[in-house]
Amino acid sequence: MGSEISVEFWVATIPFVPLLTFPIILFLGQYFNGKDWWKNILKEGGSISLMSMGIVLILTSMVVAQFIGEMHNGQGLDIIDWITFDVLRSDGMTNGVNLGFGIYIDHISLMLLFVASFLCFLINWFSIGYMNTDKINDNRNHRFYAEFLIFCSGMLGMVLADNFLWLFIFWEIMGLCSYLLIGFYYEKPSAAAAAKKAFLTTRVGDVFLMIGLIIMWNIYGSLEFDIIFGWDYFTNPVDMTLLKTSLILMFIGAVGKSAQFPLHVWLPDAMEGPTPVSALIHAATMVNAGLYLVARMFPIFIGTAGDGLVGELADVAIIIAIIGGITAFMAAGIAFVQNDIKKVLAYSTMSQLAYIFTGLGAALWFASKGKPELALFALGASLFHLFNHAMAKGMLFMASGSVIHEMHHAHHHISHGEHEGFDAQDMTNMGGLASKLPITSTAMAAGSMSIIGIPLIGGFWSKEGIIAKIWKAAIYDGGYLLFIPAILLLISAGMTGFYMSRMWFMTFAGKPKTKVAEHVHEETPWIKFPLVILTFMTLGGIVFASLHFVSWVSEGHAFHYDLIHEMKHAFLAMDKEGVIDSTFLILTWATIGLSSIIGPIIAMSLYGGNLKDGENAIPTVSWLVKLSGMVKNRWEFDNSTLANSGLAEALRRRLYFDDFYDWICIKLIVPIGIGAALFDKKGVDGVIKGIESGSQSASTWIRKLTTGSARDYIMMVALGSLIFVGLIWGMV
Amino acid sequence: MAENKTKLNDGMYVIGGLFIAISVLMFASPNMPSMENDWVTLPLIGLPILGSLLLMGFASAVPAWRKESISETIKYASLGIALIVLIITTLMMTDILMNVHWANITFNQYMYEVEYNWINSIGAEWHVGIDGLSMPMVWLTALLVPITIITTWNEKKPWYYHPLLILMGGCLIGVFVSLDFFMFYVFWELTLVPMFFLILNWGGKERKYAAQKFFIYTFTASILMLLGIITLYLLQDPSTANASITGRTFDMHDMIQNAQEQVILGNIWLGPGVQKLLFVLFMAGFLVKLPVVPFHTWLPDAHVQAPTGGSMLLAGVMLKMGAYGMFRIPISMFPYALVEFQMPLMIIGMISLFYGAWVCLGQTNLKRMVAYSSVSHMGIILLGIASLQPLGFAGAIFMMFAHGLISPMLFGVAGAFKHHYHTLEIGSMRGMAKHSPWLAGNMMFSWMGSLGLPLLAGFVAEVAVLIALWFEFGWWVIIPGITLAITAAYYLWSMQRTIFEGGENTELPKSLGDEKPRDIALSENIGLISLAILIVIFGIFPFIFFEMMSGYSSELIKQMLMDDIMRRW
Amino acid sequence: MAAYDVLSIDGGLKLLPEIVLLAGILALFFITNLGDAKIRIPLTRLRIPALLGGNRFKWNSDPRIPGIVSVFTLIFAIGMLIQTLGDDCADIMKGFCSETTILTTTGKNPVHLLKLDSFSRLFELMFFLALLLVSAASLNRLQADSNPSNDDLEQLLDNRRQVDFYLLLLISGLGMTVVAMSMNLFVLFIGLELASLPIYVLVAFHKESKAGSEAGVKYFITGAISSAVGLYGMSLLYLWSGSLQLTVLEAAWASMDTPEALPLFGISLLLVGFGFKISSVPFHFVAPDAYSGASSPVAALLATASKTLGFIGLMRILMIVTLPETGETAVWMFAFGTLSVVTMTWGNLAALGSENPKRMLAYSSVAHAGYMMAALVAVAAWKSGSYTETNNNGLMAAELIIGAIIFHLFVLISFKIGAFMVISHLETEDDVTDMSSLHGLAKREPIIATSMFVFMLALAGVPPLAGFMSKFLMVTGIVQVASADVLVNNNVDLIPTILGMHWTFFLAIAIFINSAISLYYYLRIGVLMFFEESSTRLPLPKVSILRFVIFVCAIGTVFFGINSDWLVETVTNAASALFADS
Amino acid sequence: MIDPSWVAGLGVIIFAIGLWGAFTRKNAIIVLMCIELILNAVNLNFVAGAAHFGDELGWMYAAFAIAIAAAEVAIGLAIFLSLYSKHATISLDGLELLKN
Repeated sequence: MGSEISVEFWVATIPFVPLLTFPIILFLGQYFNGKDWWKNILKEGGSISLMSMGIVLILTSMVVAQFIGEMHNGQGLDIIDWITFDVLRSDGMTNGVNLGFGIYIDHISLMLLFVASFLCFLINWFSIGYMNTDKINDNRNHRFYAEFLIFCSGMLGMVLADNFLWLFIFWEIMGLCSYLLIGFYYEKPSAAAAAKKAFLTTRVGDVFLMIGLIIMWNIYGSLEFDIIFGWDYFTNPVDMTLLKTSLILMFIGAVGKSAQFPLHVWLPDAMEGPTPVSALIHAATMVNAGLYLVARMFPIFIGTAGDGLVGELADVAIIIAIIGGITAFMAAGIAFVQNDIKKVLAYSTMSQLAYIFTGLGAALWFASKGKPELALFALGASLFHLFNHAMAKGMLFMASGSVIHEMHHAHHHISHGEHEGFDAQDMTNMGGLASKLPITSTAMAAGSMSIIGIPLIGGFWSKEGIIAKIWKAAIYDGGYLLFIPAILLLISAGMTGFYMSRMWFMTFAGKPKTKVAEHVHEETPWIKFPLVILTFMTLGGIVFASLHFVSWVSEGHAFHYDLIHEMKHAFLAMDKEGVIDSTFLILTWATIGLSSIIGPIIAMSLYGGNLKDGENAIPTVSWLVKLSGMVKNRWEFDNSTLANSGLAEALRRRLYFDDFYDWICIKLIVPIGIGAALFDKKGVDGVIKGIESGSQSASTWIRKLTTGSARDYIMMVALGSLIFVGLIWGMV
Repeated sequence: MAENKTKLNDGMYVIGGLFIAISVLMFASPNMPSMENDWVTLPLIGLPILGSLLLMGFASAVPAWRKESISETIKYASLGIALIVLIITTLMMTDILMNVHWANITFNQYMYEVEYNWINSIGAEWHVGIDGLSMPMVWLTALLVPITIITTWNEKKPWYYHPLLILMGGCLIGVFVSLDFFMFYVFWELTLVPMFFLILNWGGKERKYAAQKFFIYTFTASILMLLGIITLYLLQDPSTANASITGRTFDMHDMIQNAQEQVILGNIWLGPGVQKLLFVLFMAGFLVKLPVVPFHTWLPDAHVQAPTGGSMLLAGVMLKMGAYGMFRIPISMFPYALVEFQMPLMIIGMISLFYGAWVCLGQTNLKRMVAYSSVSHMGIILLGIASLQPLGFAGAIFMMFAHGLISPMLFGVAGAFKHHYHTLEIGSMRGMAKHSPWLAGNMMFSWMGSLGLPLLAGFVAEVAVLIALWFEFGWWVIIPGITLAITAAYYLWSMQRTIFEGGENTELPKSLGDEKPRDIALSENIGLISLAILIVIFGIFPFIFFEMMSGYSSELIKQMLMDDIMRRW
Repeated sequence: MAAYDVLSIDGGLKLLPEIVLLAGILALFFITNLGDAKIRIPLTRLRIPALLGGNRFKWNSDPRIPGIVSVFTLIFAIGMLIQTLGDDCADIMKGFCSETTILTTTGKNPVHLLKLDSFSRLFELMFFLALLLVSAASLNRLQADSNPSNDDLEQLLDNRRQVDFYLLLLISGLGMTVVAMSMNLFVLFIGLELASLPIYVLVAFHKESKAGSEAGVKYFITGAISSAVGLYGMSLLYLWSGSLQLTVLEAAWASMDTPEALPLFGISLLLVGFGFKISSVPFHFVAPDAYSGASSPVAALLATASKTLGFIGLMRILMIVTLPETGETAVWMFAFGTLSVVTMTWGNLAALGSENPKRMLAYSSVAHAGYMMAALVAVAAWKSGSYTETNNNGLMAAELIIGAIIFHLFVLISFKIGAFMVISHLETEDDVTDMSSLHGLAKREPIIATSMFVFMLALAGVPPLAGFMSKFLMVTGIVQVASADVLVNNNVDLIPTILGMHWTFFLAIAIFINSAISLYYYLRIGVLMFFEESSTRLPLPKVSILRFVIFVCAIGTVFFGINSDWLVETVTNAASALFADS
Repeated sequence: MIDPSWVAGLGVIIFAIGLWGAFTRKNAIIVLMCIELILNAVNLNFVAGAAHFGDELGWMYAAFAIAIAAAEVAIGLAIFLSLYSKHATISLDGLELLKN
């Protein structure tokens, strides 16, 4: 069943490297906790884990190097027949069907493989600095690294799996690790609750995903990519309604995993986990799983449209795009009012993932409408945004981690251990950190710009592409419903500009708002290296863009460098023939204006400001600080009316989604459970108890008939004679 | 933590080492010892039963004040017997896995088959054999008994407790290998006796009530099965070939063959109404044993009151007797009735699954919750059967096996919790992860296994059953789907209230009194972790057994059910 | 006139067991009086002066001597019983296969009054076994004098009371053998009276307690009335047919076209007499009183041998006399079916809450009577149904059922007597009036408690014990009859299939439901022994013979459950012999 | 010769009186006498039957029945005596030590 080109077997070993390493760390850690060598040399497991991730990175690089050339088709390799069985249908028994594990490599999985292993490695590096220097983590870091490694193998396995079932299996493994790591500080009730919320919410999605998979298995008789992607709909027609249902159900799974509306509530809470976890799992990798899944549906859309079923699956695409648009807008709105630095990033993640979903929606729309060219471009743009976002958001979280960590240390330093009532993550406690945290502030600036889409920086290229494609779909192809996501996305672009800038300026610009913020120093080892690397990766977006990353990731074309074309395409909306599309020219500049100019300027006017006198930021960001100071001086305005309005309150309450879900759980689900338990005890078991007590009382009653009086007995004998006579006569 | 570890004697290490050495030798040697002798099943049953009776007799002869001094001897003797059984069973399994093609011992074809006249006058035989259905169950039983012994190494009054466990194991293996109705029924009821004593003597506060309820409830159900057995027995054609006074035998092998011949001829064996009647009678026994809603209420009581080892075996193997019986008898013999009763079976399965999960959500007692989760999971087995698909059957059989690994761990953990914290209330404490990290880890692992986490054994079965269910019933699959979410909900909720939280003001159960919370003892940990390893192994490599289960199911359907299913379509 | 001349006795040597029994009775009388100048007439205070001797020897005034004599007599009788089988039977394991008529009138219509065959021999064996166990168990139990406060040495060494006890036992045994052999209703009745009258006395033997005499009176009065009513029924039968010979009655019954009042009344009233013996509802009321008032060995005898007597009578009447032609319905079928269900349910329900172990066992005994009655009903159903052909061994369903009843009566000897013996053992310590005597027995006497639990499970019918086998055989018989037409009817749906079964199928279900109910109180005994705490942890007084009897019973209970092959063949042979009589 | 049916009819009356008396009277001795009445009814039947059928065995049955009745009386009186020695009464009504 594999394609003609076989993939080297060792590719399959990639997920197993961390999988085999984690028990070592877990058991060593459990037994040697507190030993000096364990703490200092092995970094409580961090070194082992880092080595393991290093091996993974090397292996991945080899794989990427091998397959990076022209590769238009995915390559699959079956490894084991996991379960084998027969199927009984009305036309007889089909023998030897199996659900097996194998690996599947194409450009998409290569890209994600690289992203995953690269970020895993860097974040592991970062963790050694971040986790091991914190006293609260004593005696439990081995757990962190072990769970981290399981997660990595889950992510790598999911990317490599050659069928939807194993994709789902690794997906769930990631979910477990996410749960464990969010609940890493298990003694904090909020962390425990957040972990539960995350697992349950994604589980709800997973249930739908699983049902979707089951339906899909029923449609194709297999879940292998090779078979599904190569399906011939002419010769083997399928039930399109069923297929549509299945895809929608699978998308619900993706919604849960990627924290989209309406299953988005878990992601902000998930920030209870350690910051490296937020960086890796809840920003850079795991949340991309949903996107990956939807991207994997792409060939189905292409295939159905290619086999004449044009537009049959368009509804699915519309749903995906609309969900994406709503989430992008909603999350951006909520991000306006967050003061917790990680929460802002979390909502930003949600919003950016929604962009990608919308882009994928557009891609699927075009695909189902039989326009593979446009579809591939949209797909490429979405995946490119995925790449950029992963890099940028991973870095942003690490940078925020750095800020939090240093804030924490400073607070410790000042308050001598008393840490009641101080929130190291609250941006209202920060301010003016640009001078104290030069590398962090630079990295954060680069990351924020990438997310905002400041021209030429990483995220710009991809976000521009997504917005253009969704508009194109809306305008040209009669997908009037797609105007909803198109407009929402455009507005969200401006909102992104605002809230990301707000975050940066609140943290780094202006005067320190608390005493703690004055005493911050960037001194922790191991933290800076990943930030620097990722800053370059983020800023290097222009390189990837000009290498035609988009067409590589969507079609497997080899890289070819053409910066000028890309620039023309991006800024002038010029196509290959050099024709400028005026609509898109306007659209492009509207986006740039909203996101790069209006949004940041409003943020600067509200939250900007110069540093304390005598302090200077690193040159890479000092211009930003000064600019903000300038803008603030000129255009500062009072936003308290807006900030105290009902809308802001609603946004602070996260638009009441959490309240609503809590209400459902507490008022609906739990009472039903308790009611069922009560019914079981009183009702079902009550019948049994009733039989028991009933027969007991029957026994008492019947024994009373044995009165003890001989005369009664004699009478009974006489009566018995009569009964005998009567019954026998009666019979006759 | 060090002072809490139980000191295990050298004997434990010797036995463990021997066991590992033999196992390694067994797997490593190119010429694996082949179990040629068909009578090999006899020691599997006889050794534990006789051994335990001897040990208990010996113990009762020792005066009370000296009993402590023999307890170690008896523990090691019990463990030794259990391990011998395990080794023999493992040899049989590897023998089958390596040397025999599964197709040869699938439906109604048996290995190690022995027929020996027992009660000649009524045609009851000592007829045993092993096929693709019973092999996993036999191995599971042989495996669980030593694990249970180790896990509950420090139970009170070990001179009776551990022999009772192996007695239980012997009877259970007897159920799984017997191919004669009479023998099957005898062992079926015999299993009640050791369990009754385990609950009665080592159980919780309400053990008296629970032990009686358990015994009476399941006995009542199984006498309906006995009525079925008798009816079926009498509806055979008397033959002079049989020496019995009625001219009939209890031979399951022959009866399945008769049924099969009729199926080949296109007839309904014994006629439609009779098949239905017999199906109902047999199912009555098996469904209560399984158990299904609304006949499940004995289970929570029995589990909550049973000692750890008792509930491990009860949940691990005894419940599976019901499912095993369904496959062995009604499904293999009454294909017509099975197809006719497909819908009721499915509905009962759905109710068990769904209702069980909801009830779990409302439980405050840990063991009770786990017990209801068993009810819920047994619903999946029923659904697999109702799907009438090879995959559904295989999934149901795998569920028997997987749940047989997971539920002992669940109960082992619950028992350890009770043992160390003296309570079973969920939410009576916070932060177990801090006080007892190993216990918390095991607990979390077992719960994750139970809620169907992929790569753990339970998932395979669930996926298989759900796929098969879709084939047959389409959108009904939503209900199991919702149940999966509810299952996750109750486990996670309990986890939050037990393992997590408890940061600054640690909350400990009141029952702990002035004691400091402890972690589990080494012996408990060994047992639980070995279960965990098995759960992972069979989660990742289900094909070790799934292939044979699948082969069995396919053959069963091909040879018995296909015509009926086709007819219905 | 020649008409009145003689009864001829054939094959007198075949009566060796009975002769041994008689010899034992005489021995009891003589041995205990040896050396005494005044010979005491048993059962009285009368002492006849003899010319010889002075005081008794020390050895024959030992209280255990009568018991030992009795035990050896019974062992010897059993030996003789087996010995007399030898001639005609190639293989003794095949059962009791000889057949000899013993007592025949030589009048113008020579009739066989007593007959020896597999049936009667097996029952004799059962009676001897039951008596043997009871005698052995009573060896150390009886007090020397009715007034225990009188601890004079001579009184202590007296064995008068024991002589009375064992004499009554052996006489009763003699009566039982007559019942087993009789082919004439009246002879059967005489045997029954001969067996019963000593048992009335034995029930009241415990006269030093108020309960003992009360139980004796109640049991006597009720028993006497029942047997009088039964006898009256018999006399009606005699009025109708002019003979009480079973074969004659059978022929008369078969030739009766329309139901006549006289025989029907006769049969009904006769059933009352036997109904009392088997303690069927509503004649069972006195049973719990009698069991709890009498000493445990006597109660054990009531529950086994006495019940067996009743069933022999019922089988003779119902199976030989009144069994209709094929296709017709037996007149008593409905009455017996109803009563059987009522009996088993009543017994079980009453036992459920009973707080006195002996009363509980009595009620359980009632329930067991119900099971056996249900099995008898199935024979009638067999006759009325179409399923009368024999299977390959020439065995009819009816024989299987009767065999099952005999099997049950046989194995009852092991576990019912065993259970009473355990209580008897408890009584060596203190009176057993409520369940608390059983508390914590397992801690005091683990083996005894385990044996008791085995007896209880056997009573409940848990495999692989003997009680299961018997219940299993009975239900098999019932179902065989009930399901005869089910394959012919070939209904498609479930409910018509069930309704298409003969209604005796519901008797099988009733038996099972009742087994389930009964399990509750049987298990309760186990719970009390293994769970509850007793006030003391001291073991019971050592009475080795009693323990030995208990172990023998326990071993028998297990043995006949696991290896019942021989017994099943034997009982079915006996059942064949019963039907061959007709 | 009297028609045996008259004898048997008398037997029925005596039987009814006996049975009625047995469960209406309190005094144990009177109950015993009622039992004797029933047995006498039996005897009448046997005698009537023997006469009617000319069956010699019938006479024998009657004779044995008388013997049985005698034995029963003897045993009954003995048991009543022991009852009297403990309870100081022979009324059947007070005997309720054993019940339920």
